[in-house]
Amino acid sequence: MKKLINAPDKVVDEALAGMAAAHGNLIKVHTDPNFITRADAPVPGKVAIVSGGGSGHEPMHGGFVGRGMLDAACPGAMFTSPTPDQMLAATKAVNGGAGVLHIVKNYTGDVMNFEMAADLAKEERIAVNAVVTDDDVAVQDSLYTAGRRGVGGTVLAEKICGGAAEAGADLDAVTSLCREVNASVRSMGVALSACTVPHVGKPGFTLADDEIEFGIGIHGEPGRKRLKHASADTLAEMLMEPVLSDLPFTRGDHALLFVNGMGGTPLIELYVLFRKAHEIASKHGVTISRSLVGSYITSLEMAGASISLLRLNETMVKYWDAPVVTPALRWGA
Amino acid sequence: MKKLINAPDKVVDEALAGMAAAHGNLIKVHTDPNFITRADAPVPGKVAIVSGGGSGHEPMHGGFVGRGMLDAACPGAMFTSPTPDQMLAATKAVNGGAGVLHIVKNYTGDVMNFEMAADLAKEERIAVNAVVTDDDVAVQDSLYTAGRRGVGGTVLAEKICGGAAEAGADLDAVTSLCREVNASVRSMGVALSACTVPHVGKPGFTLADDEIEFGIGIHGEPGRKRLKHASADTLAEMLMEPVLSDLPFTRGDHALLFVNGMGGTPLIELYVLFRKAHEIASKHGVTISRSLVGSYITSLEMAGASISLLRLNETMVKYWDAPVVTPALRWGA
Amino acid sequence: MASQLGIGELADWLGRAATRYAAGQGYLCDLDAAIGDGDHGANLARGFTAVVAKIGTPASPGAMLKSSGMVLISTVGGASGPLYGTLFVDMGKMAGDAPLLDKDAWTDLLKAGLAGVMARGKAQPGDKTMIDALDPAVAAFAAAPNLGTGLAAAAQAAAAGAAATVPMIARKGRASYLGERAIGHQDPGATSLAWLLEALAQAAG
Amino acid sequence: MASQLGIGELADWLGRAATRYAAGQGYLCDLDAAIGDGDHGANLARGFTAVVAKIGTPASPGAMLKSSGMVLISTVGGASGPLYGTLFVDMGKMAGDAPLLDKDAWTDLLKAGLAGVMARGKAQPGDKTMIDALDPAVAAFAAAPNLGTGLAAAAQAAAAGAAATVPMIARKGRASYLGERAIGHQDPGATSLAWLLEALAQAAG
Ligand SMILES: Nc1ncnc2c1ncn2[C@@H]1O[C@H](COP(=O)(O)OP(=O)(O)O)[C@@H](O)[C@H]1O
Ligand SMILES: Nc1ncnc2c1ncn2[C@@H]1O[C@H](COP(=O)(O)OP(=O)(O)O)[C@@H](O)[C@H]1O
Ligand SMILES: [Mg+2]
Ligand SMILES: [Mg+2]
Ligand SMILES: [Mg+2]
Ligand SMILES: [Mg+2]
Repeated sequence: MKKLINAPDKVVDEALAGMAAAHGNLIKVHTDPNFITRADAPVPGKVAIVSGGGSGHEPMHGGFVGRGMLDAACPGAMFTSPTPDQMLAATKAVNGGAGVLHIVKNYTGDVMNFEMAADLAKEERIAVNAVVTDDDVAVQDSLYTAGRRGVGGTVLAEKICGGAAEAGADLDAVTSLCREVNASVRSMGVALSACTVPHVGKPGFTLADDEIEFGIGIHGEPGRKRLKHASADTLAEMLMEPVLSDLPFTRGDHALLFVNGMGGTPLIELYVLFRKAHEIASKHGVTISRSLVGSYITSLEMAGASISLLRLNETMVKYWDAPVVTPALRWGA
Repeated sequence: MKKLINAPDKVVDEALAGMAAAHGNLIKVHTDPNFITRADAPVPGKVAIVSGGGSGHEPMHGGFVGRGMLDAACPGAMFTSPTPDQMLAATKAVNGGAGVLHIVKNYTGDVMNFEMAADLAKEERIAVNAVVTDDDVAVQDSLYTAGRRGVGGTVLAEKICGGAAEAGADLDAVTSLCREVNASVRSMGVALSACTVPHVGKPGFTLADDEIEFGIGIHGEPGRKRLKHASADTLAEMLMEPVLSDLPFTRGDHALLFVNGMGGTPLIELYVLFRKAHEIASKHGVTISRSLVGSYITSLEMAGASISLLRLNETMVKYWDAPVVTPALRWGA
Repeated sequence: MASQLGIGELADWLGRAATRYAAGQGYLCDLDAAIGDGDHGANLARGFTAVVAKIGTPASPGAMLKSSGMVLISTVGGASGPLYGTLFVDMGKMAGDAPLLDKDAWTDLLKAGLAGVMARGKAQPGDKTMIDALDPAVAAFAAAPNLGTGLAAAAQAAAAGAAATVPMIARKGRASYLGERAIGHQDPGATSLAWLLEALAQAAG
Repeated sequence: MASQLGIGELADWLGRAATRYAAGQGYLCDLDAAIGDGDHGANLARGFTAVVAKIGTPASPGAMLKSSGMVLISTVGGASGPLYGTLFVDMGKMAGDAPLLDKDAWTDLLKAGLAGVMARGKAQPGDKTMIDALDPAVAAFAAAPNLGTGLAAAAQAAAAGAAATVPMIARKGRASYLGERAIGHQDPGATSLAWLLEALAQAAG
């Protein structure tokens, strides 16, 4: 294992210190427990949005804290959901009196820890709603699984809801917008290589030179199946097919296409994938009216990519386009 | 070699098509010859800035095209400088009548190809100045080398000069500002792994699990020396020492600290490195008043990082903070 | 072998568990890497180290169990944090202020803990989770004649239950994403739970 | 073996060079990977393939050389693009409109090409560049009694010059960044230049 770190158990804290040093104008990093708030939190009268999850997915979620997106993010240990005390402290710190929305990716640990935090916050009379995102079509949502995972769609939900909250929408409105975004987005990912969790010291799985893991999540775990590697165009077809058919997307839909890198894949390859995904969407009659390309929700240094497709309506477009000022996403202001 | 591509000789063109599909509101992609211009080029009366270089360094330079930064970028083949016809076509396309600045990284090929293009542009009566960036302290600038390489400082020069050009500075002013930025910035990089150029199909070098290449450029080549891997803090010391002493930076300086990923290193590790680099600068009496953290000038999927430190003056701060609207750098508008 | 356990034995138990998780975290992480995300051992090692560091001198076994559970909740994270935390908190609540816990008390404690974990995680036996170790352990304990034999039987049943997860398809937690690919791997949470009960049996004498 | 070469032989030369670079690009890239950035073979393969594709039917050897140089300039990129391009353009300029080029003409052409490459790249013999193949080749050609022996001698001298770059430290191009680490590796540009002259000797007879 070769990494730019000092010690496995220091990575998260030191990276947080680095974020504080780099982005002091945008965010504030709190320790013990760890959480990140926007520099001007709490914003009185504004619905606050709190998210969080294991570390190792950077820039998610800490990089999305700032005006127009998240009010707070709670980073857990590497690939490990944060603990309720973090979410409770963050919720209290950013509560501006208009209630707090927890955006939680659907993983057993995240859901349970956020639930416990919400219970505690409610005991302190803070209005908390929670939306659990589950946009990953690789997993069947059934009694036989923990349900679909929250993946790339979460980033889009956080941006759009952040825009709405900034514009003054109330807690119920932001909550139902979040549900709507989650219900309108589907994602699918592929890994070309595994990643190494620092304290584990070796890759989560091993792939031969001609193998890929298809239907991966974001925790370096194997995917739904191991397949032969294929061209970018073929992979784009394989990723887009279940994404398009699940919602389903139909002729005339307008959509946001998000091609996300898993951390170790260079941007040039993401654009190669975007090109084909865009073409496939167009052939399907779906107009791509907004785009996002880059490594925004990652699995450490894993090579690979995921595709998320969000059916847009006017409200979503409006809040997607709204100003956002965070370390990782920034426009319009 | 496992990549998200279709064929080695199609990567550049297909990635350009992907960029066009993703960022049609910001940029325009031209083919035959390949170059990217900002969507509203030419901007009448504004000094235009053209840069370019081999592909494989994304988002540099194509991702920096847009309002407040580059007017055009010319992507060469993978790690191969572009050809004069590209720079000539780009120069003509963005010339708004106030002259064109070529920002050229100091590599034999880039310099010669840009020179030929400038000669041709001058024959067509376009005023062209060129600034060659050479901020890499790993190389000794002497009669015995091709001179220092242009690396991370180039990104900073392009942003700052883009701000000045947008604000109406004339060609000579933008040119001398570019020289000043280049003269005020020093950089140094380290690789933890090699990268694989698609048409080569195998890594440029092989490192044992405990080895690093120190003093690398951005073309996947080996660095100045092969060393034992060390902690992030030690590497930060090793990178910062020559950077600080070369300029030299002195007590009381204000500086921009840019921690750059080489493409395959996750953001969380860059923040770990940033933390220590920031601390070292502070101990040296250098105040870090601006920061940039991310993978902006890369070597495909190489793992590693570079550190650039730019001594700031008021003009540079003003134009660094000025609005920029490009696919990869965006703020203030 | 005592017929009742007090805070001394409980502290010993937690210390043994912490040592066991610290030493065996690599193994647990490997199990988790195969069907999860590879952090289970690190999570528990971090959590139980914190429990031991913060244990102090609580007034009663119940207080000790509750505060240990709170420490686990705030240090473990992941799925196992709330689950292990709930296990301890709910055992602690059931223990009340009693200075010493006998066989009957432990039967109630373990049942309360099991109920708490099942309520929190909504897993059933056969879902390939820690429940597959805890549920048979509680039954074996309840059926045993006394505390000593009960704890030994519980540890054995938990170990057997963990081993029995190998051929299962998971229906809860991360392993459920893998469908049939989870077959052939032992559940990390069931394994760590068996270790916890083994440590308890050892601490009891 | 003819005593003069016209556009037929030149087209044959360029075709042979293109074939050679296409087949040997892996080898040249490997040389470049060791002390540069691994693209030299791909650069020249791309460039000479384009030259052959665009060659058409130029009016004279000079026109053919010039237009080939322009194609190289606009397709090769990197350091070798302007250098190989200049070599051909400057040879073409020297050739003027002559329909056939004899030994003396070739001496002038090669000298002009060498001068052009040296002016463009500012490298001297011993800097571990293509000049180390080209410079001795031009000298060997000039010293030979006729065209046939001259081209053979030039090819041999270029190959020897390329081999002689192995122990050199580079002072130009990317390899110069490596300092002493460049020792022990043959320069890719010198190698490709030797291949070019070998193809010329073959095309001539
Ligand atoms: N719903 C659940 N109910 C009971 N136990 C569960 C549940 N989900 C997961 N587990 C247990 O948690 C273990 C994984 O814990 P851990 O790796 O620490 O958390 P995470 O899965 O969040 O990384 C699994 O092996 C399983 O035994
Ligand atoms: N200044 C120079 N003068 C002459 N030849 C040079 C010079 N710089 C580089 N070269 C030649 O160019 C070759 C490298 O070409 P190539 O790999 O195609 O370009 P790049 O170095 O830009 O990737 C070197 O092997 C060397 O022979
Ligand atoms: Mg986890
Ligand atoms: Mg090159
Ligand atoms: Mg786990
Ligand atoms: Mg090269």
